Amino acid sequence: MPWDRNQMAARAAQELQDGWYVNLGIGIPTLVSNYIPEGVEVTLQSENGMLGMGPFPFEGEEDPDLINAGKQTITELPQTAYFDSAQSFAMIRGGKIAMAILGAMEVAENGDLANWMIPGKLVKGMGGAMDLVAGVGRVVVVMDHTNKHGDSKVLKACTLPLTGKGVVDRIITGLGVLDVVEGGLKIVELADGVTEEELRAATEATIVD
Amino acid sequence: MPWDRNQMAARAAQELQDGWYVNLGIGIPTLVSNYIPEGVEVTLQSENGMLGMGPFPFEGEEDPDLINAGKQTITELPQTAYFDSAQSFAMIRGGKIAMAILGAMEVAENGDLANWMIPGKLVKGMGGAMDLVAGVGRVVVVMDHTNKHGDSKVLKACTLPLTGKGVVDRIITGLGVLDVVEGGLKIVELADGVTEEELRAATEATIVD
Amino acid sequence: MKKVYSNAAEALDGLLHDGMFIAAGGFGLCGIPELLLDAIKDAGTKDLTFASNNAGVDDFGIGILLQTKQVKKMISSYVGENAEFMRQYLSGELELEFNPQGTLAERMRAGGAGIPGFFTKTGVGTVIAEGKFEKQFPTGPDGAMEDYIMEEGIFADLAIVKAWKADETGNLVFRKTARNFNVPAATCGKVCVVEVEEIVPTGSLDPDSIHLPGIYVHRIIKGEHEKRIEQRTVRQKETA
Amino acid sequence: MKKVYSNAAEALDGLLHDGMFIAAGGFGLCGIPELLLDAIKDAGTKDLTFASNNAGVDDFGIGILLQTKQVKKMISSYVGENAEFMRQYLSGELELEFNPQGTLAERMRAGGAGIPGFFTKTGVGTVIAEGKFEKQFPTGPDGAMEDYIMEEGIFADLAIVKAWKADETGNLVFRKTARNFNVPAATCGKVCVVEVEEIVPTGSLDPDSIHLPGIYVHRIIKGEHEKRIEQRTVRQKETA
Repeated sequence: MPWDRNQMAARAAQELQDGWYVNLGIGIPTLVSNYIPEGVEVTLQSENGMLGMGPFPFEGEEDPDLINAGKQTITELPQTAYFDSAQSFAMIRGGKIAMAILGAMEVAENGDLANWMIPGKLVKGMGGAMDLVAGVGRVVVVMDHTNKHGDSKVLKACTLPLTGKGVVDRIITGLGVLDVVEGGLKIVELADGVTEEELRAATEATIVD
Repeated sequence: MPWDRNQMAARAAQELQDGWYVNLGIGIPTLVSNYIPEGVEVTLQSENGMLGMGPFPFEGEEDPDLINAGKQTITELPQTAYFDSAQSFAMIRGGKIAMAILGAMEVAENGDLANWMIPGKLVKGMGGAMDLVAGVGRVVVVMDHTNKHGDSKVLKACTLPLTGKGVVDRIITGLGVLDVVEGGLKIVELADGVTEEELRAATEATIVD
Repeated sequence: MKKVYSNAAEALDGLLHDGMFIAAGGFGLCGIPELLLDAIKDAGTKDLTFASNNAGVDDFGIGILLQTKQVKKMISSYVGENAEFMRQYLSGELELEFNPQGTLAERMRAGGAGIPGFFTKTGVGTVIAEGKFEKQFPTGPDGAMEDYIMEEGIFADLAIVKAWKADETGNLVFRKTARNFNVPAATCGKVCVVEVEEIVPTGSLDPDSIHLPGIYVHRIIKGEHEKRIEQRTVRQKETA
Repeated sequence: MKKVYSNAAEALDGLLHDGMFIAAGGFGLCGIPELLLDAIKDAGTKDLTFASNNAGVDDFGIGILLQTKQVKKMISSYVGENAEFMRQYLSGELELEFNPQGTLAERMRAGGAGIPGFFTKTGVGTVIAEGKFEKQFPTGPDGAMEDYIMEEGIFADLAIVKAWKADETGNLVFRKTARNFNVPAATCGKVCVVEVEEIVPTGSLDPDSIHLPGIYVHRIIKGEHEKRIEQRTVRQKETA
């Protein structure tokens, strides 16, 4: 049975290493913070200007001056540091963030990523996504393997406008884990009860051994 | 009689306007702070990372963490703010400093300035001088009109390696005040008792009316 | 040299003109110069270009200037929390230039720092790179060449920002994530007007802890801020 | 993830190799990483290139590494408070690359910010511009074109800096003008090692007043600092 959202988040949390500074995108990536392994300390960056993002506040303790990049009210932690947006993206662009875990609309076998616009539909903007995928040390995508029509989101080439070219290192879907390698994607792991045939059938991209 | 060092500094201080942020070079320019006119508040920048530079400390109150760009011990003022060197030169390059008052070896009629090296002699480096003359709003040079051999330091063209090209706005020497204008230098003011003929005789640069 | 003005209209007096370019601080509705935006609405200045990460919501932030059709163009990374924005954009009344968020922040900082252009990897191989000057640098593994695009510094006519506290000389302190774009925006305007929650006597801020020195700040007002929350998210206290 | 080490030698263990490129903080003798420089001397690492605004004096700061001939090249804006420096330079033993002070600071910041090149007016028309990529931008009055030169980001193998206080996660606070080049230098190293006067418990620094977040800091030591004064200038108390 494919992994559900929480299982995907839990699997993505296994990517984290002790001492890392990490940026989590909106959606399933946000859930990753619920599954950080015992003994692994990670510091979450919020690209609007904060390291050391804490959980949501208790009711009545919301502070309009303290939000995350998704504009949600949050809290600070003992190690928290605040800074401005130029400094925030200086550290992102400068490769100081070890990993970003992001959602995607499409990923291609060469590591191309599309997650910000669908031509003809309402476009809200790329926010910090292009900076993150260009700058962080490692980009892990967490997404459903197929769209609601059953079409593969793991493609030979992206059809949507790109967020970044050749930027994805690893893809985690409901069916398993794939790495971007020379010549295509390599299966790293299958979700419990998912067969390699099922994963291959749901994947348009070239799978290499 | 030509102005002496203190009179030159006093004349340079007349260039200052209320509310200005100013950078003063080493030598005669440093003396300018002794002659700031009544009612004119200026804030001195020290390019090693400080706005609001105060006077030297009282003996025994020197702080190794508090020096100016000449590496002298200084003090802070109520309006003082500290910042790092990148920020300091961001404000210099960005034109936020209204004026720099600097010494010079040579100035040319097109505003070229040479004040950092003499080929064949020991070169210590340009420090922040190139950044200052390129970035600040207005550059005023305060220097002797001639060198110790009696040769003019106000030239048709600089002979020494430049600190900046076309950067000087006004020259204050012992003989008077000259502005860099289209076609050459214009006499703005003569030192008390100095005749225009004396100034012209001591000046190699073209003087225009 | 008096920097403190009594209200937003007075602080903007003589600074506004149709067709001008304004850099505004804030992220979402956090740390936006709400009082100065209100005053620009009242002044009726038209054909404005804004460099601002977001465009507010319909009735708060830059959104109020969209309602009155005072905005010609937005330079932003994320918009459309705002129905009127989308209506004007889709009908072609409003120009929109998307910038990656970090590129926008760095463009503001660059303009303020006298840097008219810089190279970044952000957007290489995407629509953002189209028409931009490209150059390679040996930043890859073992000095391999990598592609970069040039982005230009932003030089605005006016910067409007919101800080927490100012002293009378304009030294500013921000609070938590409300700092955001306010610092880079403040630096890239020919003139910078700031609204704060509190003006403290000069000498009462720690000189080691000033986020933006007064040299960047020309006019200051103190006012009451609504500080609206865009997405109120909470957790429950566990009951014993 | 432990960042606190017991001494400078331990903090540098495994990070040093001959021919490496080190960015160092400090201005003159103010805020220099004196303990880490001592440890590099003891380690005997050779053929070092330093990006550092100054080169210390004969027996303090980078000067001590000149005595032992461990330095191959300096990238600095102002040197020569130092007889041994000048001797080695004039005899051709030491390479020297002069950078304008602001260009050096910005090159460090750029490297740390993933910017491999930026344009500046500093040095245009001087020897500094020789061999550099030039470009015009419309930054003059009424959009007139002006000349700029491109300067490159500095990407160092190691950054060594001196701060006042650190918490256990590496958040740093500097004191007065000892901040100087320490911040930009810290950001441009692959690894950053910091010496401080005090290590405080995590949570005891004000999160709004951290000068350099711990993400930039890999190893920290606490030690006793000489903090030498280069030019002691004083004024007299007026007697009553």
